[in-house]
Amino acid sequence: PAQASAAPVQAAPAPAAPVSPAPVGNGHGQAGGLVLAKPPVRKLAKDLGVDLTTLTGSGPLGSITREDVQQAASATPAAEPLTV
Amino acid sequence: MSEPNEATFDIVILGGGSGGYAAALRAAQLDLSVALIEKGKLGGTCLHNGCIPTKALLHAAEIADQTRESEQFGVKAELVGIDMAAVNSYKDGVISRLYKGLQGLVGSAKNITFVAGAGKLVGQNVVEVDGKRYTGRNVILASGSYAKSLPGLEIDGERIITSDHALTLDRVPASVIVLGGGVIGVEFASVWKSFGVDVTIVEALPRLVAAEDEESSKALERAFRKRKINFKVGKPFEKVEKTDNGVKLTISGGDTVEAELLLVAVGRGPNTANLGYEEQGVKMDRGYVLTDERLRTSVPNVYAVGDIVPGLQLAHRGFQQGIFVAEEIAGQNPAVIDEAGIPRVTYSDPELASVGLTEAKAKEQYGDKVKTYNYNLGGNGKSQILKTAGFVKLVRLEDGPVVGVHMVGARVGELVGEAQLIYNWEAYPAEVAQLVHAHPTQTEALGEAHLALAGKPLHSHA
Amino acid sequence: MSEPNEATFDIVILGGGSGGYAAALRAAQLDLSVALIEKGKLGGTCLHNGCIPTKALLHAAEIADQTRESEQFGVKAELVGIDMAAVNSYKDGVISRLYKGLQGLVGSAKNITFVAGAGKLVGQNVVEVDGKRYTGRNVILASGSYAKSLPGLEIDGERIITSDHALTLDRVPASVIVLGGGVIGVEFASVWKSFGVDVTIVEALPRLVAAEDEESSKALERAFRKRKINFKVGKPFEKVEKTDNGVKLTISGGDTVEAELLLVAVGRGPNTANLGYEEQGVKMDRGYVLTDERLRTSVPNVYAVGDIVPGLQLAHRGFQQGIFVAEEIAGQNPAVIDEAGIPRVTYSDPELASVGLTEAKAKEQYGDKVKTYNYNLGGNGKSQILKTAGFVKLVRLEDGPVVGVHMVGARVGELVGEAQLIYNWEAYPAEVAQLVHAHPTQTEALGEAHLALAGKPLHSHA
Ligand SMILES: Cc1cc2nc3c(=O)[nH]c(=O)nc-3n(C[C@H](O)[C@H](O)[C@H](O)COP(=O)(O)OP(=O)(O)OC[C@H]3O[C@@H](n4cnc5c(N)ncnc54)[C@H](O)[C@@H]3O)c2cc1C
Ligand SMILES: Cc1cc2nc3c(=O)[nH]c(=O)nc-3n(C[C@H](O)[C@H](O)[C@H](O)COP(=O)(O)OP(=O)(O)OC[C@H]3O[C@@H](n4cnc5c(N)ncnc54)[C@H](O)[C@@H]3O)c2cc1C
Repeated sequence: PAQASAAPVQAAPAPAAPVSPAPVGNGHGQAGGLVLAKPPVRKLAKDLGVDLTTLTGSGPLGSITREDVQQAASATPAAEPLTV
Repeated sequence: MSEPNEATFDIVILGGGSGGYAAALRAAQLDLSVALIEKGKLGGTCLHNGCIPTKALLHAAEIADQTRESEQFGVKAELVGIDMAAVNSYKDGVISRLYKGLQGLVGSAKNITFVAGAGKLVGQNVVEVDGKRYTGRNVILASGSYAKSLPGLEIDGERIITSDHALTLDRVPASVIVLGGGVIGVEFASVWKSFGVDVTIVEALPRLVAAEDEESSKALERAFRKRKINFKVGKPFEKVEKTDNGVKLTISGGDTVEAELLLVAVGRGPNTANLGYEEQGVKMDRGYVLTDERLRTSVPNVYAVGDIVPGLQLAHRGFQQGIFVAEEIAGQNPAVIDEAGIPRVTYSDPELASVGLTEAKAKEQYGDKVKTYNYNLGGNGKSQILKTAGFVKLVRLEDGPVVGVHMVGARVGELVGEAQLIYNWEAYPAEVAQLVHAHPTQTEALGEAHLALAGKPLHSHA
Repeated sequence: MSEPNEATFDIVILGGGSGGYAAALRAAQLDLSVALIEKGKLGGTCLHNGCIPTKALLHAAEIADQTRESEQFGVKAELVGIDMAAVNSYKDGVISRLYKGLQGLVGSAKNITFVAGAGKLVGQNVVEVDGKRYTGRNVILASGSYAKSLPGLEIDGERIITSDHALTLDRVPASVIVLGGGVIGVEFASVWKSFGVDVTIVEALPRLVAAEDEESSKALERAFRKRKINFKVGKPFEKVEKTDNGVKLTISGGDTVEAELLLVAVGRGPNTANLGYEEQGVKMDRGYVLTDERLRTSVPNVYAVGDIVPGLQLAHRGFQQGIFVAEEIAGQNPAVIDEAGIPRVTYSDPELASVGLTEAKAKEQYGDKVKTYNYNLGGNGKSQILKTAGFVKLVRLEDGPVVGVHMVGARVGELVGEAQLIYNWEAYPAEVAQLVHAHPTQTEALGEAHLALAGKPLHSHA
C-alpha cells in the first residue's frame, strides 16, 4: 500500500467516471463510441490496414476478435508484397 | 473519522487491509458512503506485517550480498556486519511513510467513515463495533488472514516464531530452520542467508515454491544450493523439541535439524472465527468464505474480498477484488477477474515471477496444443552484467496466444508487468516479437522468448 | 567462414554491428544467402564500445554507490576504492561472453558467409573487400557511426577523449569535463561521479537529455544536483586549452572549467565517408543515408539500417530495422516501424525511460486533446524501499489511447517493456487500469498512473 499525497499532480484527469451501467469490458476498449477490441487486435488491424469501425465484432460483448480482423484483411486486397 | 451511532451506509467494510481499503477508496470515488472498520492498523497485514517489511529486509539483504561480492565488479569494499536495529529502522521508516500516505488518502475521502475497533457481523447487513451498530445496504467482509501453525507446533514467539515475530527480530540469529518452502518461507530464508545465517528449509511437498512451474522450482533450488541455503523437501515435519540453545526438528523418517530458531511458514489461514459470518448464514469452507465469481457470498448484498476468499493470497488480488466489488455495487458491471491473470512474484534472490498457467496446468487444459520455449538469461546482456542466472519460459497454444509466462533471475519481478499485459490481452508471440525491446535490458529476454516462439529468434537458436 | 571470389548472394551486408548482424540472422532464417562484411569485430559499436561496456561500468557504479550508502539500509560496510583494472576485466568478461555467443550464432547459420575486411560499394550491387567482389541481389548498408568532435576540438586520446577512450581508461581520474549532456554524456558523468570523480557537464542546449520530455530533464537535473554532479547548460563551448595538468574549457560568455580530462560526447556521426555510397548514386544528407519508411535507399535493392539512417541511434532500432529489411527482401511485407514506438533508456542514476511522444510533441500534434498525469514514485512502495525518487508520466489523448510514457527513477529502464506494449498497442488507460499490478513492484507506478487517468486512482489523488 502506498500513497502519493506528495505527488505533484500535473494536469488532473477527469474525476471519477460517472456511474453508468455500461460494462467496463474485458480488456476491450472503453465506452464512448470506441471500438471494442483488445489492444493487440487493434494493432493487428492497423498493421493490416483494416478500419475497425467498419467491422462488427463476433467476440464477447460484440468485441472484435483477431479472426474478424484477419477475415476483413483477406477480403480486401493487401499491399502487393515485394518479390525477391 | 466520526463514529456515528446506528448509522447506515451504502457499504460497511469489515477489515481495513488491502482488500478492504481498496474497496473503500473506489466506492468513495463512486459516491457511495462507506464505513471502514479496522481493529488494528489501516493497511493490514501487507503494509505492517507482510509485503512491505519483507521487501525492505530483502533489499537490505541484496545490499549485503552486493557488498560481499563487490570485488567481482571491481569495487573494493568490506562488509562489516548487519546492524539489525538500523535495518529495522529503515524498514519501519518505509512502512510509516506509506502508512501516513494511506491514512491521508482514506482520511481525505469525504464519504469514508473510518471506525477503529473490532467488528462483528450481528445481522445480515449489520456490523457491531464496541456496542455501536453499522448498517450497510451492502457489506464487504475483508478480515484477512493470520499465520497458521501445525498440530504439535506451539508458537512461543521466542524460539518458535511466525513471520510476525521474524519481522521484529532485534538480532541476526546464528541459525534458523524455516518450516515451509512456499513464498514466505523462501523469502525469509533468502534474507537470513544474505545476513550470514545458517538456514535450512523443510518442506513436505516435493519441491520449493510448489505452486510455481516446475522449472522455476528447479531453478530456485539450484540457485539456493549455490547460495548454500539448505533445504529438505518431500517429507513432512514430525515433531519439534526445545534444546538448550534452540530447537531440534525431526522430519518424518527420522532426519533431524537443529537451530537457534524455527520459523513456521506453513501458510496463512482465513481470519474468520467468531466474527458472526456463519451465524448470519454466510457459507464457509474450512474457515474460508465461499463466493461466486462476482465475489458474492451466499447472503444477499454481502461480498467477500482478499485472503478470506479461497485462491491466491496476494495484496494486489485484494486490491483488484476490492475495486471490483465497489464497482459491482455501484452498478458498473465490471468484468470478472481472471485469477490466473494476477501476477505472482517471489522476491527472494533469485526472484521468481509468473502469470497465467504453468506448463503442467496448460497441458491439463489444452493437451498437445501447448508449446513452450525457455530462453536462458545467459544470452541476455543485462542479466550478464548483473551476473544473474535464470530464464524466461513461455507457454503458448499452437497458433494461439501466450497462456503462461514464468521467469527466474535477479529483478525479474519487474518484468511481470509486461508479461501480465501479454497474458491478459491474449497476445500472440508474433505480436510481441514485432516490438523490439530496449537494449540492454532484461525485458529483452521476454522479447527474445517471443521472437523464438514466433519462429524468428534473434539472440538464440530456435 | 570461407571467402569466395566473385560470389553472388541474396544479400550482401556491409557492416556487422547491431543492424547488420540482425539482418543477416533473420535473412538466414528465411533461407536467403548472406555475405556479412565486417572490418572490425562482429557485434560492432554496441557490443564492443557502446551499450554493453557502458552498462557494465554503470552497474559497477551502482554497486559502489550502494556500498557507500549501505548504512541507510542497516548494512555496515566500508567502500575501500575502485579497482579500475578489476572493473575493466569484469566489463571485458561480459563483452567476451556475449561476443562468443554471437559468433556462435552467426557461425552456425549455414547460409551466412562472414567476410572479415573493409568493404566498399563499387557497383550498385557489388561490395569489394580486399580485391574480392561480393555481388548481392540486394545490398544492406549498415556501416554504423563514430564519435563526433567539434571544430577546434582535437581528440588526442589522452586528455581530450571520446567514449572509445573512456571505456578503456585504466585509472579513475580526479576530475572530468563532459562536453555534451545527451545520453552518452550523462551516463559517463553518472559512472564517474559514483567512482568519486569531480564531474562537470557542459551542454549547449538549455537542458540535459534534451530529446526527452522536459519534466524528465528537470528530474534528472534535480537528481544530479543532489549527487553533486555539476552541469552548465544553455551555452555552447567556445574553446579548449591544455593546462599543466589537464584541460581548461571556455564556455561562450567566458565561464571556464578545468579538469584532468575532457570527454567529448557531442553525438555520433554516420560512418559513410569513402565507402562508395555517393558514387553509386545513394542519396545522402550530411553523411546520413536517406531512406523511405521501408528503408529503401534511392538505389533499387539497396537498403540501409542502423545509425547511418537519420533518427534514433539505438542498437535495438538497428535490430528492428535489420529484421525488417530481411523480411522485406524475403517478401514478407512487414509492417512499417513506428520510430516513436522504439523504447529509449538512459542508464544513468537515476535512469530515464520513455516511449512514444513527449508532452510537447503530443501537443504539437494533437493540441488540446492531450492530457497528462504524473505519478510520483513517492507513493510507490518498492521505490520507497529502493530509496529512489522520480515519476511515471503518461501522455494520452482525451478519450483516446496513451501516446507517451516518461519515467525517471532507479531501475525504471525495465518498466519500458510494459510501456512499449501500451504505446504500440494503443492501449487506453482503462484497459491497463483493469489489470492490477504485482505488489510491491515499481510496475505498480505504471498501473497507478493508468488508474488515475482512467478516473479511478488507487494509491493517489486524482
Ligand atoms: C510475510 C508476508 C509477506 C507477504 N508478502 C506479500 C507480497 O510481497 N506481495 C503480496 O501481494 N502479498 C504478500 N503477502 C500477502 C498479503 O499481505 C495479503 O494477501 C493481504 O494483506 C491480504 O489482504 P486482506 O485485505 O485480505 O487482509 P489483511 O491485509 O490481513 O487485512 C485484514 C484487516 O482486517 C482487520 N480485521 C480482522 N478482523 C477484524 C475485525 N473483527 N474487526 C475489524 N478489523 C478486523 C485486520 O486487523 C486487518 O487489518 C504477504 C503476507 C505475509 C504474511
Ligand atoms: C558509448 C555508447 C553507448 C551506447 N549505449 C547504447 C545503449 O545502451 N543502448 C542502445 O540501444 N544503443 C546504445 N548505443 C548506440 C548503439 O551502439 C548504436 O546505435 C548501434 O551500435 C548502431 O548499430 P549499427 O549496426 O548501425 O552500427 P555499428 O554498431 O556501429 O556497426 C557498424 C559496423 O560496421 C563496420 N564497418 C564500418 N565500415 C565498414 C566497412 N567499410 N567495411 C566493413 N565493415 C565496416 C564497423 O566495424 C561496425 O562493426 C551506444 C553507443 C555508444 C557509443
